[in-house]
Amino acid sequence: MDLRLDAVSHAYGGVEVLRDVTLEAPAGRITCLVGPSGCGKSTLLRLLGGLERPDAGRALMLGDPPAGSLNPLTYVFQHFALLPWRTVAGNIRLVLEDHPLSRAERDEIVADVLARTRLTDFAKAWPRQLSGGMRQRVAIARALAARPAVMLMDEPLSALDAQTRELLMDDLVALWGRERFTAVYVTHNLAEAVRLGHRIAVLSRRPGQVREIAEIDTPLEDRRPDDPALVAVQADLWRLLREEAADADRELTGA
Amino acid sequence: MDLRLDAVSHAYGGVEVLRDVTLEAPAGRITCLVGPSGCGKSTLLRLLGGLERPDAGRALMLGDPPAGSLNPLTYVFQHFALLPWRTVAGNIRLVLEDHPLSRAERDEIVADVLARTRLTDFAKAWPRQLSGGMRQRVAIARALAARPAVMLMDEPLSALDAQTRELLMDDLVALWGRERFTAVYVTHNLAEAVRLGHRIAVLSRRPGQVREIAEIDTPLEDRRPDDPALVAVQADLWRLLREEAADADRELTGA
Amino acid sequence: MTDATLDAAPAAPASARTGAPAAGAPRPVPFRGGGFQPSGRAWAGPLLFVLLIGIWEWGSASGWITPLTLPRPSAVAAVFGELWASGRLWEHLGPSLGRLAVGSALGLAAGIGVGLMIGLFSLARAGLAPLVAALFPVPKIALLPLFVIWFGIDEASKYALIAFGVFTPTVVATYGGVDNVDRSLIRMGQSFGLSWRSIVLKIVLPGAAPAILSGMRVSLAIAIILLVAAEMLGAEHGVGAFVLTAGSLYDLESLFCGVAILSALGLAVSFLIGRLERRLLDWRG
Amino acid sequence: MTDATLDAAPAAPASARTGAPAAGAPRPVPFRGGGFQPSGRAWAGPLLFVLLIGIWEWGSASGWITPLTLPRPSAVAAVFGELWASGRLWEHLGPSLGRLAVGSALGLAAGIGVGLMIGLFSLARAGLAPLVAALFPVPKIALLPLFVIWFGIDEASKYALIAFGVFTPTVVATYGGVDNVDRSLIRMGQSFGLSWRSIVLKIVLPGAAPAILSGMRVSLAIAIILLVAAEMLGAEHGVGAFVLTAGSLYDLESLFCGVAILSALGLAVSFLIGRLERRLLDWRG
Amino acid sequence: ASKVTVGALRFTSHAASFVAYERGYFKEAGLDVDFRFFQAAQPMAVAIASRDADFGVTAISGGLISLAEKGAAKVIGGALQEEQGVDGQMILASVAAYDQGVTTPARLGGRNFGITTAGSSFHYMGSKIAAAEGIDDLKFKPLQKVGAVIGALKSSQIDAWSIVPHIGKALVGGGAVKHIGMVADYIPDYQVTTVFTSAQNAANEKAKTEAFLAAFARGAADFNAALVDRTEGDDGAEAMTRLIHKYVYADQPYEKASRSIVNGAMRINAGAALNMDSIGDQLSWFKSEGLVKDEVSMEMLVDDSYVDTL
Ligand SMILES: Nc1ncnc2c1ncn2[C@@H]1O[C@H](COP(=O)(O)OP(=O)(O)OP(=O)(O)O)[C@@H](O)[C@H]1O
Ligand SMILES: Nc1ncnc2c1ncn2[C@@H]1O[C@H](COP(=O)(O)OP(=O)(O)OP(=O)(O)O)[C@@H](O)[C@H]1O
Ligand SMILES: [Mg+2]
Ligand SMILES: [Mg+2]
Repeated sequence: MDLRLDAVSHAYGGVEVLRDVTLEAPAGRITCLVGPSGCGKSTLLRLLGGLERPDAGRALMLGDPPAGSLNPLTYVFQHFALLPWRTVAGNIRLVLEDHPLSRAERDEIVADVLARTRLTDFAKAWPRQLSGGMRQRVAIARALAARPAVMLMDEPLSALDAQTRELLMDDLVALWGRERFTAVYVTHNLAEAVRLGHRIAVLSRRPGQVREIAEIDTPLEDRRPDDPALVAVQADLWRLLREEAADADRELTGA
Repeated sequence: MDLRLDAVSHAYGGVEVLRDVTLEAPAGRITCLVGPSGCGKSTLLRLLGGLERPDAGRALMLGDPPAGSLNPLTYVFQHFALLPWRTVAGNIRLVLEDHPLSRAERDEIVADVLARTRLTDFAKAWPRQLSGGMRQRVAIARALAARPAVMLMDEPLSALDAQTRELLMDDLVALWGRERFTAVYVTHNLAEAVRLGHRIAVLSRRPGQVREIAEIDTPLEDRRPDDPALVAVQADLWRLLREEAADADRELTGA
Repeated sequence: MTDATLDAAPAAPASARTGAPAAGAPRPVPFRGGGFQPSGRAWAGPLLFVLLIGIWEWGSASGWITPLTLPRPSAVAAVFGELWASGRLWEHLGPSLGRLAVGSALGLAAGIGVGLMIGLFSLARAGLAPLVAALFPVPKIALLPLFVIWFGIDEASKYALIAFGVFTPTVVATYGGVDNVDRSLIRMGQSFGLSWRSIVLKIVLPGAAPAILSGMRVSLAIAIILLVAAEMLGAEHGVGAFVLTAGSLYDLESLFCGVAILSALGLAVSFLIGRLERRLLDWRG
Repeated sequence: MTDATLDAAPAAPASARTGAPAAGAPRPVPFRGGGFQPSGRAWAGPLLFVLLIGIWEWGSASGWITPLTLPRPSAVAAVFGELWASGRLWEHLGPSLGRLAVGSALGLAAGIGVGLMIGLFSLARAGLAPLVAALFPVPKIALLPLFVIWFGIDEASKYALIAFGVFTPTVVATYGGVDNVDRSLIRMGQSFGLSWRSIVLKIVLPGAAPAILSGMRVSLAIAIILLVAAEMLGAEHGVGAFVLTAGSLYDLESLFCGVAILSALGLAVSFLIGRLERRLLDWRG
Repeated sequence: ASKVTVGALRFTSHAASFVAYERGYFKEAGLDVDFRFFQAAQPMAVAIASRDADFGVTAISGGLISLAEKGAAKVIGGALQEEQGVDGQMILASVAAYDQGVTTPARLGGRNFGITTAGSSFHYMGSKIAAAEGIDDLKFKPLQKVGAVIGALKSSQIDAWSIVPHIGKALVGGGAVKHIGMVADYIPDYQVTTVFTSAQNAANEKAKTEAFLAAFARGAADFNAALVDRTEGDDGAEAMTRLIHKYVYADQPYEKASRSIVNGAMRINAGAALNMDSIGDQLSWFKSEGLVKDEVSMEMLVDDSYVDTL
């Protein structure tokens, strides 16, 4: 299933956040979204997932979600959004409880996604006992449990420390290698975008507009941090963004 | 003025955090400290600055701080530690108020550090109005106001988004270029360490021990992210840390 | 088994499979957000209020609310009008406001002082915190006879009673506030060599101020409640005395009028604290 | 002027200059951390308590505390011993505990219900929140005569009074708790297509639970305070009635004994809430 | 037998009901009586209005008159009355005031007089005493509870008070206060307490009300004979005291309690007769003080169809 934004504009209380954005997220590929702070990346992702209604334009699903998908459009959030009062397994079970599944089916799905993310040993742990990286792995396991057609990931690594980020990036590459999931992946981090994205859409400052879409053909598995081609793409993108990032940084808010 | 840790060990309530660490931070250079989560980097920095007393060993100052130094050992914190109830200028003035300076002298110092960090226009802003990057610039200005002999920086960039991090790294390089300050710089981020460090000390997992000390001779101003030599150093360091970082990530806490 | 990478897992029956060619027609993404942010509709409050009063008035007029059960709102309003016109309103409000002001000021000062001590010193915490906890559930009305002996039946006992009632919640709010001051700000102060006094005055106190102010909302509401108890003790004038007299004469109109005045007083105090908060805490934006 | 980079600044008279060769001898870094974490010294609480009682006893014995001012602690203890031995303690505690339990349960249930409604629905918030704010400072003792008319002089009026007192703080605590539930968790629930009911039951309620429980500490202390007022209403047995009788007979020993029982009751309730918190909120670690 | 709830305070002045109950007069009148005990007269009046109790005995207060005005309560008989020759309510002064010269009620000018609440019987008595002595600046201090008034008087924070003899004598005996006069000298034939019931009972339950009053009057007669007129001898007095001790000062030893009980013995009107003049005087005083509405009439307050009027 593909996702498409069709000439979408959006404003919050008079402040225009997105202007006439048209964008496609093709199935089986990771579409990265980069842009300076406050340019509307998270808003765009909320529009894609139906958590927000666009002021103008439409968010469209093209094609049918795979059979058995419990929640076709599934988020992975920056700050994990785990319920602190549920264990790891309980957090995953949460998203199954409103579906007509037998207890055994639920347990099976939970066990399956825990195994696929190598979290089986942590099923009974509380979120507070886990490091940030492990928490995000739990959130990914929870997303997988809903058998999504598209994963909508809002800076999934930016709350993690640099070393954990590296580890999780490797995990995501490996996961994509096996499951070829579809994703829209928002990030500030150009290294991440260049490492994980098949397509990279660059947004301008607020109001966010698509400035450029880069395609990277190197297979995910073969991308090395020191690959000169990738380093060059990253440098290009940074040139595109640097001025805008600096402007966004200097902005006063809530004055 | 140099700083030295002399065979320092430290434990918190029976948990050994640092074991026999000897380390020198020479004047006029930036000493980076990298290591996996929870290996005792912050503890080490607190010992260096006198915020914690070592169980064994000593933290020493070698030589005299420069004349006129108000606070020889000055921190820059990860989460900025700005008082939300004081404006930018008020936050800087805070660290001068306990010293016998005239009002005019104080105002002059504040104006001076604001100018040096290009914050003059923001003197009257509240911290909440500033982006993370600007807040950390204010914290750096505050540190400069105390005329430190050594700056102790605990992951000063890790609470910022990737783009702002890039911008602030450039700022720090430029600042060092002009002022040649002494610093101990703790980070998780090897790219940062390789970009900013003259010496890079690698700590092992808890209990933290010095595993390796790398020296990088390329002048800060000349370091480019795509410099193959630096990329190689970074890859070496990551090889050294990867296993330990993965172990640290999987640890249960507060069980 | 504990290798926490995702890659080596056996391929499971994942359904989010790749590249299925778009078969169905484009459908809009269904909306499922929004809600859980109650707000607005400022008209509903006054409306409900007017509606309630209206029903009540009508019930009283038509007789299914007997005057023994509830007074008629218009009769209550008439009592108020008469109080106002005759100037007796001020005769009662004046002393009450004075008692509230002095009593609360004493209680707040003592409470913030003790709360700070508990928040800052181990010895004070260990010694005083349990004592305050034990004093909290002591009913002040039960102690009225003692207050008479200790402080007499003039203003002193009224001040003391109100101050005592304000004291305990203020202590709890203050030391809770001090406990919640971001320790990293305190470490920052120490790292710049600030004196203990500076740290307390410039970091701990302002950091605890929001908690202290929101504690004041509760403790001043308690002060108003205690006004009635305080004016049990030989007060001839005062809103509390007015309410008590009305109660003992079973004069429901006056009773409700007095209660409404106290409630309005409570809302006024809460409004003033709101103003004070906006003033002192404008840095919160 | 607004170019927020650090590099182009004119070289200022910074003192942190480079490379000064180490001149002086090595000096240890001075310690300046620590403090601001009062804790421990659990002995100080009981010690202070014993000390206070001791001084008081001695003062009473030696005569500089007159029996008119304060009763002698040992005499208070004797009253308690006699209450205990004669079984009259349970005769008073039993009914009081029953009233507390029923009244608080009613007040908590209604308060949590209304608080949830205010926290979830715009209309309820706009209509009910101001009403609750207006009810907060209403002194319950002033309404005693009305409670008799409305609910009679039997247990019903006592339950109602306590429930009314517990109600308002519970409402405020509950909707404050609901307001503070992390909205991102709610958005998460919506993004996984959870039903409204599931979101309220599995996300909003557990998220508000800590605030509700800590509100219970306050509201149950208020319930104990109101016990005395409630037992003004024609109660023969009950700790409140005991205290009131003692007060009207000016029997300070019994008065203090009763107050001490109420205070102990308060501490016991607070301890039980602590246990409940540890049980329900063990996920907080 | 019809069920009847009688409100009572644990005071000697309520003894007539206790006697009627203990000696079976209520049963003989076909009433199945249940006592409800109150801490103060005011809630008892309200309880009668709310039909939680059927009959009660209390002083005429502003609250009772208000309830009568709202059609909720009626005075139907008389109980305690001041009478020359029987120790009645006493006027007390604090030691400090006494030492400053307040040795008779005539010297109360400018002094503080303790009352429980505005519109209480204490307020009436103080006011009448002041009027009789031509004092116009006596200040009334409402202290809500008898206990608080006692505390304030003992510690000389108020200067004077008037109170029933069993409390007054105990206080004077303890030396904490001084006795400066008798209420009976100022308000002769003062109808101190009355029997009252709900208007509903008075109007529609004639038989029950009459039965109650008859039994109550028998109890009163026994009480007067044993403790006021002392025609039953010491044994009779002792038996009566023991009976009353079951209800009054029950948690004190008999020896201590009996003194208070005997001290408190004031005449309860024979046949529960009502002194209409005294009641009329009280009502007009309440009106003149603005404590009750001017519209209240004797008919609203009193149903005089049940007992003899004096
Ligand atoms: N619910 C909202 N109500 C009002 N304004 C909003 C809301 N959500 C976002 N905004 C504003 O819209 C703009 C875009 O926000 P958004 O979170 O989409 O940006 P972003 O690109 O995700 O930023 P960041 O990089 O900081 O995550 C910002 O200026 C933000 O303040
Ligand atoms: N005040 C303290 N009391 C008890 N334990 C502490 C304290 N401070 C730190 N620790 C523990 O000591 C260990 C080292 O902590 P420290 O903060 O120095 O590590 P770190 O290397 O800075 O970690 P991170 O990379 O997460 O910042 C951790 O296990 C931590 O839980
Ligand atoms: Mg965002
Ligand atoms: Mg750290």
